Amino acid sequence: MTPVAARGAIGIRNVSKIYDPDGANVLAVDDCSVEIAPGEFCVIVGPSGCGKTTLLNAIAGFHDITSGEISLDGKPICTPGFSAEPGADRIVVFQNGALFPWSTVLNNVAYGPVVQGTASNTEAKTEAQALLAELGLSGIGDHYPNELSSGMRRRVEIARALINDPKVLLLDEPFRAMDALTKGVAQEFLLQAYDRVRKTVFFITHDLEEAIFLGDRVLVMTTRPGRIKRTLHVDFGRPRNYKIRSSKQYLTLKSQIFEAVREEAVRAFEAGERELA
Amino acid sequence: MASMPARRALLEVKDLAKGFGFGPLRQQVLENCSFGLQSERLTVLIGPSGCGKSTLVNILAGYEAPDAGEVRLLGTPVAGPSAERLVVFQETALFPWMTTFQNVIYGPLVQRDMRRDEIEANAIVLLEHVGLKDFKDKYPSQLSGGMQRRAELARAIINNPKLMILDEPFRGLDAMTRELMQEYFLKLYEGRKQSVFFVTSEIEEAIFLADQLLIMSNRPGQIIKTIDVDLPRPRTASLLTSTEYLRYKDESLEVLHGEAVKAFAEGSKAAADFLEAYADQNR
Amino acid sequence: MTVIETPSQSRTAKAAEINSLALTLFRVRQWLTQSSPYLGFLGVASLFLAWYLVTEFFTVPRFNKLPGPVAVWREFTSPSPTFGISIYTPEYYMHIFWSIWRVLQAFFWATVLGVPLGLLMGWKRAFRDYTFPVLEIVRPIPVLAWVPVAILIFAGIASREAPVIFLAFLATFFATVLNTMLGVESIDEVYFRAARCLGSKPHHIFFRVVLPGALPFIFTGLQIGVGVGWFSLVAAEMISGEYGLGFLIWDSYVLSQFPVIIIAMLTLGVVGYGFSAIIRIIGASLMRWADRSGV
Amino acid sequence: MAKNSTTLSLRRGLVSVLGLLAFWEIGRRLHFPFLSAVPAPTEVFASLDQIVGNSKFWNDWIASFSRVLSGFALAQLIGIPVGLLMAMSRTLRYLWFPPLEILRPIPPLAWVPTSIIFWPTTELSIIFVIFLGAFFTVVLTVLGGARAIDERLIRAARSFGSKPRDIFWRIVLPATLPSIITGMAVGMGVTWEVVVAAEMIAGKSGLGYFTWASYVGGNYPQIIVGMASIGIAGYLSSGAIRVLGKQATPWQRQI
Repeated sequence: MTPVAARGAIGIRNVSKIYDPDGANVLAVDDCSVEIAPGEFCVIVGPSGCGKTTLLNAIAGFHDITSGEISLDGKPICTPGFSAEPGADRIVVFQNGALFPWSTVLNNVAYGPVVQGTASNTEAKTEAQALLAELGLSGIGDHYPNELSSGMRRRVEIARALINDPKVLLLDEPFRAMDALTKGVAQEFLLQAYDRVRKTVFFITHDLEEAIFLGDRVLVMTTRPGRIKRTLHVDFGRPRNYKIRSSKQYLTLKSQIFEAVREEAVRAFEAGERELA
Repeated sequence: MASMPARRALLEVKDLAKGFGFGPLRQQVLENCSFGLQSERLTVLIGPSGCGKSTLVNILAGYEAPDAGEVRLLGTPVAGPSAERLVVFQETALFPWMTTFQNVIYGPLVQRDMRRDEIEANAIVLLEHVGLKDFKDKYPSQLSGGMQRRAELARAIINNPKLMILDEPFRGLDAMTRELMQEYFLKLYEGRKQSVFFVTSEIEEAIFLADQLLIMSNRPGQIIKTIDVDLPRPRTASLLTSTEYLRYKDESLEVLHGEAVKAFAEGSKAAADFLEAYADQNR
Repeated sequence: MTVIETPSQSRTAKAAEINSLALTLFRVRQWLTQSSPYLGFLGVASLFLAWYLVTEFFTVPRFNKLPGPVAVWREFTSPSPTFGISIYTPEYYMHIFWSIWRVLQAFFWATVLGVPLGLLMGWKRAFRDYTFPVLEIVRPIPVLAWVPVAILIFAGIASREAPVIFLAFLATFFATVLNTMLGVESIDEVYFRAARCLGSKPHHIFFRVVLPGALPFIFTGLQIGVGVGWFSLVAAEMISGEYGLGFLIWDSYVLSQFPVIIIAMLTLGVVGYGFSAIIRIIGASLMRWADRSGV
Repeated sequence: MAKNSTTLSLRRGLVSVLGLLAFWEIGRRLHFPFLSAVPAPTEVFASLDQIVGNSKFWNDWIASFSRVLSGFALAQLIGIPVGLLMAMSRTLRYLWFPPLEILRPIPPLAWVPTSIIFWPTTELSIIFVIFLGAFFTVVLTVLGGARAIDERLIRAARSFGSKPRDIFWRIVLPATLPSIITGMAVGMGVTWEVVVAAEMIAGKSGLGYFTWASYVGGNYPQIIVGMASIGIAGYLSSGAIRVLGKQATPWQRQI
C-alpha cells in the first residue's frame, strides 16, 4: 500500500479576505472553515470570482487574510497582517504553467534542490533525471519548455514540485487550457504521481467532472463572496482510471451536487456579464 | 445504426487528403477522409488534438485547397471562401476596431444586396435575440468571453449561411460558462432551420449537441466511426445525467481514448512548429 | 510503476534533429524557387541604375553636381585615389577603425551602466521611483543638443575624444536602460511566485528570473542602442571630431572631395548594419529558448 | 493602498530631481571635476528673462517647428502609402525592401553634405534630411504592423464576401492604424534629433542653431535654455501625436 502521509494537515478557520482595489473593498472570501487531513486530495470547485484562488494564494503565502487563520501542521502560516514566506513545503502549480522558459527541462526540475542548497548542482541533476524517468518523462531533459506540448509541460511542472517532497501540493486549475482528451490523460498522470507518494493536495477547478474524478473530498464554493456551500465525499478508492468516468456511482455523485454548482455558475455568468460590460 | 430518413445531402466530402512540408519532412494531416452532412442537422466532429480538425475546417471554408479529393456543396464543387459556408473560429475573430453592431452588419454590408436600413433592422433584432442589445456600441475588448461568442454567432447567422462551421468555439471558456454557452447555442440552433458542422475535442459537449457524431482518427485524420445520436430535442442540462447519454459517451470514449493516448504520446511540438514554419512561407 | 509510457521520447529528440537540418534545406529550396531573390536584385540594380542615369548619363541639372556610381567606384577601387581614400589606402581603414572604436567604448559603458540600472529599476519599485523621473526629464532632449555641454563638461580633458564618445554613450545608454526595464516588467508575475515557492533567496531571483527573463528585451535595447549610438557618433564626429567616418564626410564636403562623401556614407551603412547583425546573432544564440515561443 | 503609493513615488521622484539640481549647483560652485565649466541652474535661470524677452528666441522655435513639421508631414504622406503597398503586394515588397535595407542603416545626418550640394537652399536640404529620418521609421513600422494582422480576420472578411477594396479600407487600414501611430511617434522623436544636428551643422536659425551659437558666442547659460527648449518641443510634439492616436483608436482604450 502506498505510504500514508503523516504531515501536511491544513487548518482553515473562519478565513475572510477583503480586497481593496482603489477603494471599492470587495469581500472575496467570507468566513470559510475546513480541516484538510494529511495526504487528503481536497478539491475546491466554483465559478470564477468565488475566492478559490484567493484561498490558494493565502496558503501559498502570496498575500495575507483579513480575518481568521490558516495553519500547516498546527503552525500558523497565514493570519491578518502576517503571511509566512512562500516555501518548498507548499508548492503551487500555476494555471498557465510557470516552467522557466529560459532553462532546460532538467534545470527546471533541479531548480528547487539547487537554490535550497539541499543538493549540489550535479546531485540535483541526477536526482531530477531519475524522477523524470520514473514519471515516464526521460529523454526530454535537454529540451526547452517551448519545444514541448502543453500536456508534457504540465507533467514536467508537477515533477518540478514533487522533487522537493513538499508537504502540500497546491494546483490552480492546471489543466484548464488543455483540450478535453489531453486533459483526461494529464489527470491520470497526476493521480498516478499522487499514488506514488501520498501528499496533501489542494486542487481548484471550474470543472465538476474533474473534481469528482480526482478528489477524495469536493467543496462547492458560492459566487462572490466565496463561502463553502456543499461538501461531497468521493470514495472510489485508489488507484483510479478513466473507466470510472462512465460508472453509475460517478454519475450519482455528479447529479448530487450538479444543481448546487449550476446555480452558482448561472449567478456568476450573469454577474460576470454585468461586471464586465 | 438505424437507417435515417433520406434527407437531401447538403455537403459531400470524398477522399480528402492534405499534407504539409517536403521530402523527409512530409506531414500527412488528412488521408482519404470522407463523410456527408445532411441539411438542417447538427453534425459534430470530434478527434484528439493535432488530428487535422482545423485543416479540415479550413478546406471546407475554402481557405485552403486539398491535395486530393473534393468537397461538394449541394452538388457544386467548393472553391474559395463564401458566405454560404461561414466559420466561427476558436479564439474570437471579431474585428477589434468595430463595435458589436458594426461587426454584425459587416457581412450583409459588403455583399451589397440589401438596403442599409434593412440590414440594421435585422441586426437589431438578432442582437436582441442573443441578449446583446444594450452592448451594441461596445468594442469586442469590452465584452466578456461569453458575450464575444454570442456576438460572433450573430455575425454569422445574419448572413443565413447554408452551412455554419464552428471550430471549437467554446474552447478557452471555463467549464461552467462553456456549459451555459452550449445551452444558449442549442436554443439559437433549435429555433432556426440551420445546418451546422461543429468541431470539438470535448466528448460531453459533442454528444450533448449532436444529431450525428463523426469521430476522427489521430494524424493523418480520417473518419473512423459515425454515431447517430437520437436524444430528444430540445436538449436540456438534465440530459447530462441520463443513461442513453451515458451509453453514447461510453461508446465514443472507447474509440477516442486510444487515439488520445497516441496524440498525447506524440505530443512533441517539433512537428507542429514545422507545420507553422511551412505556413509562413506562402503568406 | 511507469506512468503512461511514451515510446516516442527518443523519436521526439530525433525528430528535432531532422527537423532543423531539413527545415533549413527546405527553406533554402523554397527561397530559390520563389521570385523574392530576383525581384530584390532587380530593386537594388534599378536603384544604382537610376543613380547612374541621373548623375553621369543624362547629367540632369542639380543631380550633375553629385558624383555618379562609376566615379565613386573608380575612386574607391583605384590604388592611387585622387583624394587619398580607397580600399588600398590605410587612411580609409584608420577612419573606420576610429569610428568603430568609439562606438565600442560607448557601447561598453552603456551596457555596463545601463543593463544593471535597468534590471534594478524594473525589479525594485523604490529604486525605480528615485531614478526613473530623472531619466524621463533628460530623455526627450535630443542627444545632439548635448554637443555644446559635452564639450564644456570635458573641457578639462585634453583629448577631443571624450565628448564624441559621451554623445554616442548617451544615446545607447537611454535605449538600453529603458528596454531592460521594460524587459523586467514584461516577466510574468507567476515566474517570481514559482521561484519563491521553490525556496529562492533574493539573489537567486535576480540571476535566475530577472536577468534571463529580461534578456530578449536587453538585446533589443542593445540593438536599438547601437543604431542610435552610431547615429549620434556620426553627427558628433562631424561637429567636433578629428578622425572617423563622420569627420571624413564633413571634411570631404569642405574640401569638395565629393566621391569620398559617398564612399564614407556607404561604408557607414555597411558597418552599421554589420554591428546590429552581430548583436542579433549573439542574442539569438544566447536565447535559443525564445526563438519560437517569442517570449 | 493604491492611492498613497503613487504619492510616495511622486515624492521620491521630486527628491531625486531636486537632489540632482542641488548637486549640479554645488558642483559648479565648488568646481567639481566635469561640472566646473557647466553653467549652474541659478545662472541659467538668471539668463532666462533676458532670452525670453527677445523675439529672435521665439523665431527660432517657429523655425525649428516649421522644418520639423514639413519634413515629418512629407515623410508620413509618402511613407504610410509605401508601407501599406509593400504589405498588400508581395512583388512590391520583394522589389522595394532590399534597396530600403541598404539605405536605412546610413545615419540621416550623413546625408547633410550631399543634401546641401543637391538642394538649392539650406532650408530645403535640412527638411530633406528630416524627411529621410522619419521616412524609414514610418515605412518599416507600418509594414510590420500591416503584416502582423491576424490571418483569421482577413479570412473572416473574405468569407463574408468582401471585395479587395473592403479588405483594404475596412480591415487592413484600421488594423494597421495603431502601428501607423507608433511609427509617427517614433518618427517625430527622430526628426527632432535630426533637426537639432542639421541646424547646428548647416542652419542659420532654429533652436539647434541657437544652442550652438550660444556656445560659440560664449553665452553658456543660454546653451542649457536651448537644450531645455528642444527637449520640451520634442516632448510636446510626440505627446500631441500620442493624444491624437488615442482619439483615432478608441477600441484600444481598456475600460
